[in-house]
Amino acid sequence: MITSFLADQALLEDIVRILFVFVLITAAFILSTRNIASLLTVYAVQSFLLTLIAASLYLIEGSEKLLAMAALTLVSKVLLIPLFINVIGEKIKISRDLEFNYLEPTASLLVSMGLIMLSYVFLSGFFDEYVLGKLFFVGAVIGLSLTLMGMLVIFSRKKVMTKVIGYLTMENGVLLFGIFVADLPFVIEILIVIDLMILVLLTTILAIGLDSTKNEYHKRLQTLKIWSGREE
Amino acid sequence: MSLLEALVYGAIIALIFGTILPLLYRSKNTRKASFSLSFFSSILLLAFAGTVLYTGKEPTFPAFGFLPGLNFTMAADRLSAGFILLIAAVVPGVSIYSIEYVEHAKSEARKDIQTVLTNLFILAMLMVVLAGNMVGFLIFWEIMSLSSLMLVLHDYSSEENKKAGIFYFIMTSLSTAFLFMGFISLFRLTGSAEFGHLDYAASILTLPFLCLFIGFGIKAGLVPFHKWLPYAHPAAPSSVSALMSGVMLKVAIYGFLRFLLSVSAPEIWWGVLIIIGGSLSAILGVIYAFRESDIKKLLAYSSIENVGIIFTGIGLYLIFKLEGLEGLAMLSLVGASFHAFNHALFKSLLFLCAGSIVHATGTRSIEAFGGLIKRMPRTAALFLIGSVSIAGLPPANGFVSELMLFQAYFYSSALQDPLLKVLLIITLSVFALTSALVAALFVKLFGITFLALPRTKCAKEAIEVPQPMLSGEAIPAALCILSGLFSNRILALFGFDFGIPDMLVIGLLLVGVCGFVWLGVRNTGFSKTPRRSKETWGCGILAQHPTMEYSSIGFSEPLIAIFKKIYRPEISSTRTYSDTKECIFKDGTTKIHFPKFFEKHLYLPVAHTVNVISFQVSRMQNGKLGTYVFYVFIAVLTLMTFTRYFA
Amino acid sequence: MNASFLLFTLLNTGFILLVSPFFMSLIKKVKAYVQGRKGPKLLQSYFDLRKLMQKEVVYSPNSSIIMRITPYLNLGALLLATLFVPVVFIPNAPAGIGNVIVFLYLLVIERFFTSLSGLDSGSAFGGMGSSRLMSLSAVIEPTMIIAFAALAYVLKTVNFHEMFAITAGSTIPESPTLSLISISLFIIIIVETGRIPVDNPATHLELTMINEAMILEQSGKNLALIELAHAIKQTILMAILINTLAPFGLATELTFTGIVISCFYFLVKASLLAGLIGLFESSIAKMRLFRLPGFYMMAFFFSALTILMEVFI
Amino acid sequence: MIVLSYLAVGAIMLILIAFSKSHRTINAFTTLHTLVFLAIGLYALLNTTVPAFETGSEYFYVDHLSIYEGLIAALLFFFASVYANGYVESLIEAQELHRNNLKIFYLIFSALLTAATLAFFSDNLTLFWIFAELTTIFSAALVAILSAKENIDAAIKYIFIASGAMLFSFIGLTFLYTLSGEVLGSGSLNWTVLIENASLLSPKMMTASFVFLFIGFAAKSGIFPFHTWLPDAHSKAPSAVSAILSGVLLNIGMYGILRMYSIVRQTQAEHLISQFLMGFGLLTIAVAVLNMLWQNNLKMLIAFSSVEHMGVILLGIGIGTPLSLFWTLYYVLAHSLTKASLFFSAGILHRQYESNLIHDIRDIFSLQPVAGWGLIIGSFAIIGMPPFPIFSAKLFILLEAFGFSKPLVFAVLLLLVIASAAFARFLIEAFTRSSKEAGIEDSETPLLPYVVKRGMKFPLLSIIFIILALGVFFPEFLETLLNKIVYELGYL
Repeated sequence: MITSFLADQALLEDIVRILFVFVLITAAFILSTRNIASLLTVYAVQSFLLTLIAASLYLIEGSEKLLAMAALTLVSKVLLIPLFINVIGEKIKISRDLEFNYLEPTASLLVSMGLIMLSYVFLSGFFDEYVLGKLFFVGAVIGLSLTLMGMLVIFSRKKVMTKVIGYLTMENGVLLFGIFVADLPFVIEILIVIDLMILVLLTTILAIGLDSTKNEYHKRLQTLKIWSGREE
Repeated sequence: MSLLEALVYGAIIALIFGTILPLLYRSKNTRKASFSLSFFSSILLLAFAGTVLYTGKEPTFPAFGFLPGLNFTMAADRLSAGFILLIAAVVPGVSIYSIEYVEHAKSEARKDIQTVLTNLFILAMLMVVLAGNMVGFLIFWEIMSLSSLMLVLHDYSSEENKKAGIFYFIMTSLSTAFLFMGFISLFRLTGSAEFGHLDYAASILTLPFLCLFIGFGIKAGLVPFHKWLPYAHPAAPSSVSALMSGVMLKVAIYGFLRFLLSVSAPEIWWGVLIIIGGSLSAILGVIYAFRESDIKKLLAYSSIENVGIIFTGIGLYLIFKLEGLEGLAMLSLVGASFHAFNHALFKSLLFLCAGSIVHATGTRSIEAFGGLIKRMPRTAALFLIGSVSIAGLPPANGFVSELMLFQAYFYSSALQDPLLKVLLIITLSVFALTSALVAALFVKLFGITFLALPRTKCAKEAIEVPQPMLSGEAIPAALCILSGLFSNRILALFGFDFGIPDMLVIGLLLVGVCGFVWLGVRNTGFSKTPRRSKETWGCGILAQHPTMEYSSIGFSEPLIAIFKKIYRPEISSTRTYSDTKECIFKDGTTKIHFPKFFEKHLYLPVAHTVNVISFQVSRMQNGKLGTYVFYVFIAVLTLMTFTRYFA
Repeated sequence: MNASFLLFTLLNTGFILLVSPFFMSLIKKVKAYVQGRKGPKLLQSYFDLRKLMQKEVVYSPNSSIIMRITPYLNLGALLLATLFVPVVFIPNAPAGIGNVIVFLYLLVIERFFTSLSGLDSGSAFGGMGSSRLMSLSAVIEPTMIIAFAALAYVLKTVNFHEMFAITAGSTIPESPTLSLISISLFIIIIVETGRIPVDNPATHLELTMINEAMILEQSGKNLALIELAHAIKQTILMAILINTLAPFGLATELTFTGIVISCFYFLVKASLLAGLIGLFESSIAKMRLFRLPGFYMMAFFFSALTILMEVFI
Repeated sequence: MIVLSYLAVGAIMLILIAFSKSHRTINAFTTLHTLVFLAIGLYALLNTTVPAFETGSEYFYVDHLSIYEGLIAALLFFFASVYANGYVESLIEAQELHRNNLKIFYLIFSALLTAATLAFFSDNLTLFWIFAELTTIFSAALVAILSAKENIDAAIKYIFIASGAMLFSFIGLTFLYTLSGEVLGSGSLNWTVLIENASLLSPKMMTASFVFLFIGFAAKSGIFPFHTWLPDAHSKAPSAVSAILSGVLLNIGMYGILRMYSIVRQTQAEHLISQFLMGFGLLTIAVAVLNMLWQNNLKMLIAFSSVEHMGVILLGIGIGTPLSLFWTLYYVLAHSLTKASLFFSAGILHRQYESNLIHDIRDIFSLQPVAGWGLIIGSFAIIGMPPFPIFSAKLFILLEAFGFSKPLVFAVLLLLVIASAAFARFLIEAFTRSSKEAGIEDSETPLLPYVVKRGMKFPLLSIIFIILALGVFFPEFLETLLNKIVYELGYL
């Protein structure tokens, strides 16, 4: 019964489509949410959705690699990274990222619509969906647009923490794109994730330096009044 | 390796040693030694160039492979030999002069550096002329520019010297850029870097021609690219100004000739362009020289004028050649080259003398001089020789080359094309005006500087410069007279015979007649007439005062009035009256200011535009991460669209 | 240096040296007649020169060697210049004697040193004079060059001797353009000898004067030499005009009768020309200094016109 | 074998550094590390038959290009580590670097060397991508290690722009993967495989994937409009690091572009892409020189000139003729060395004046003659004056570019004039200032000359010597090496 249910291709594809929609929604949240804690949660949810997508793809295609990737994503992106960032977030007592530059949330949502269209048009130029099944094509589109939206987050939000999350979103997009377009060797995937972890580690640690509101930290920076080397 | 090559190598090695020694042992004697080395090398070069020009046999040098697929070669044909002769004629005077002159630099280090750079500069110029292919040419061209730049900056403490340095550097790298363009296009065309014969249609060679014309024009100081000269020369030490004006400009002309003579089928409009450019620089150069009262600026402008004359000659050569008048073509080409040689001599002489004057008085402003002939008689005599030959008075050398060009012009009735004739008539009258103005200019310069009463304290207390400097000046002075008197012999020696008047005869006759007059006056019983020394008559003023003398700008006043259109003088005056009705004039001041035309309408606008653009562009770098990522974002979107529709 | 040339040197130079002062006083005389005065004797200039030669020489203490050599240089340069303009007969001159350009630059020598000596004594007048002289002569230079270039164009040579050898045969000008050239040559004479409307030789210490201002400090025999040089210059220029416009009678080879005839003819023609100059001078007013370039422009226009005619016809 | 030895040495050195105490020993180990890498590279060049795959694995591949780049990297790291010995010490004395950060600094330093070297030797493009990312992170850490706010800021910029762009090149990789999948059946990202079957790849997809890859690599090597991070990072980093950033890390991006272009070159897309590259090269040069013109910050100036030179190199790659490739590779070497010498001099000056600003520099010839002359000679070299190597490289690249378009060459020449004007202006303004007319009151204590630490002058002088030698004499083995590279990239 369960197996037959799991064997039902059409249904699974519908599920994946629904997941796509959810992914986009999370992206929209990340674009507009001000509270960093909730941003983090949304990101975790997004990663979890990716895990589900990978899993259901495994059910459709049945290559273990996809399953492993699902597991990897679950471990790294749903658990470790959010946890770590949370810790840092505690250290620097900021919970909210209020300023936006270039794009207010509403505008950025509209822009992201445009992005989705653009990535559709773009990809349709290269993969017509007959080569690469319809579902997969849509997945690719979603992946690409998610990447672009992540970038949107990076430049439209002020605080480094938010930017980090934007970067992570981009990475999710790339992952999604990768899943649907090509199945890279698994070793590579692992390395990529490691690389991602290190990067997040570094950036968040640095974020302390920039986002922190602790005064004595600032004082310590003031004492070294070197690097007067700015022309503006 | 025959004797010829040995001479060249000897000269090069001597110069290299001259360059390195002062860095190793830093003492007065080393400096002296290195200058004597450059003197020695120029003697060798003199022998070398003389033989090559006389025998016409060209030495062969081994190629030195220094880049894959490209050798560094040296070559010397009669053209390069001619310009080596020029270098060898100027360098001796300069090096002897410098032995003493360098010692007046501010600090020991500067003395050494000046010595080193001067030698390097000479070496670089020599190597440019000797270079066998374009790359070698460019390399030493750059070294030449650099060493001269650092010499211009030798006294970097003053603001205008800094400005001069920056300006000179920009201009010279512009000229190098144009040379790059020209040489690269030639390289692509011929497939080799050698200076070979260019048997191509002129239409193909248009780009290289224009690029090289502009590139060499900038370096030679052709209007409107001349602006760097009046800035760089006052900044440089006088010995270096002598080298720059005397030799470096000629090196640029050498490069241009090197290209032009290798073209088998040029077009007539090239010649027209060259001759127009030449005449323009000639007339504007001397006209601008008139308004200057800084002696070195004035001399710099007169260099511009002389370069203009040389280019006129080159243009004449091209036109006559294309019209099939070989004889006239040769006449004007040799005339131009000979004028280059002569200008090298008398301009270096004049700059050296100017250096002595500046050294003696401590200022460059002519208005401060006066009466120096009493205090510096030797310098005055040498300067007079320089002025006489630059003003083109027979039998000095400056006259001979102008004579050749004039004759070429006068015979131009043989041309067929009426329009060309008209062009030549116009340029001829410009040329005539130029030469007359030069005479006027140097009457002014010599008269205001040396004659009458000293105008300021520094001129009153000036003393004659030490012997080495004088003998350094004496060499080019002697050469000026000799190369004038023996011009026919020299040209005949090198195989040119144009049947121009024999200066030796005319010179002897002139001396003879003057002597005859003198004797006549003495021996006809009039020598007994008493002579008396009495104050100059000043309309009843008892003691004459320097302020009564004509000043430099006052001397120029009629010309400024005549050429108002060119000078556009802005005269501003203030007057005060001792009564309310403003009838009785108490006192007042008048200022005259000449707007710098090319600076205002060519240089500054360009510079300004570049600055504005660079300002706008540098505002992109606003230090905000958001902005930067935004750029990336936009770029990515653009690229995606681009790829979608162009792939 | 052949014998005939040696003879020429003596005869030509001597002759010009001899007759030059005569024309000076002749012109004065004509002007005087026109103005209704009696005027000086025809030999007055000779007396003046003699008087000056005997007077004492006064030098300003400010003045230098320039002041002292200038007279000799001037006279020397102009005596040399006489060799270039044959009036007695036409020798076959060696070494490019007679070259137009050399001739012009010999005149420049005279001008150059005169202006220097003007500056030498440091008086305001001298400076003014030399400044004006150099400027105006610079402006007239194109005209002179073009005029002589026109001669060279028409006669296809740059040597006076050859030119006059060509013209001498004919009684009327070789080509119509020559008569045009002679107009500008006439103006050149006026300018170069500093006559009205360019300059007024008769006045002193007037702010319009040019030549007199420069030689103001010259005195005694030096002044005499300078005056003599001036006279010679005038004669030479007149000779050029005459040989161009009315060349007949100039002996082309060395014969006694020929020399006598050409000397005679020259005297007649030159006297006529001198009279003409005198009339011209007294019929026109002195121009303001800065209207002179316009006047020169006219001369330039004539000479340019001649060449253009040569070019296009 | 080679790569394994690289890995092993890298790891061992990390451990040694981690367990050594004094600064001197740490630095000695780092220097040793660089020397060993240099030795390995030379050994690989001389005694092994290249090109060859690394033992069994399809992931690593050694050919002359990778050895060449690896050698350049090792050489620069060697000089940098020698320089760092004195420089870092004085950083600590000035309290700009915390002593307990010292070890981290060196650890990252040698890790960076390993990562960079491995990047050059990786055959699998994804692997290359990862190593490139790692170098970004490590170098960012090196930038940020001076705990000043500006440094952290610069590092953050660096990471976000470079890595963000690198993500796009990962998308490009996936494109490439599918593309190869279509042709070969099973997809592959091995450069060797791709270049073998390059002619089969469809130009359209190839273009798309190249453009995406280009985004990332361009960001890595500071091509307009992805260059924005570079000036900040390079100017804020400690000078020893700046030298590496300019001399090595920029080459990584260029290396990636070159590899990709050599594939594209054999497809139909070649024409479009080469125009694309040349266009970006020209834009980069233009923006860089315009930023340089009125630059008042010495290290900013040098950094922007790196951008400019990257533009020239991109141009050289875009031309795509064998000769242009030859000279572009030479240009890479020349630029790395020259730029290192400039940064070393700038470092000494920064120790002296505690600032890079033009109006703080004064009395240079009395205070720091060596650094001053180093800077002057380095500037001559970097603006392409003879007898320095960049001159001839520039000449030949332009010569080749002339075949494509004359206006391009002309524009580049004029822009280079602006660049040299910028250097001239800076040097003349800065070096001619003396305390007297700079209007410094006597109340302020006059500057004491900064005592240059042991080993800081050696790299500077030796590099100047090397570039002078290279300029006047083009060594035989270099020529053969470069020719081999040109051949192996399928240009001949």
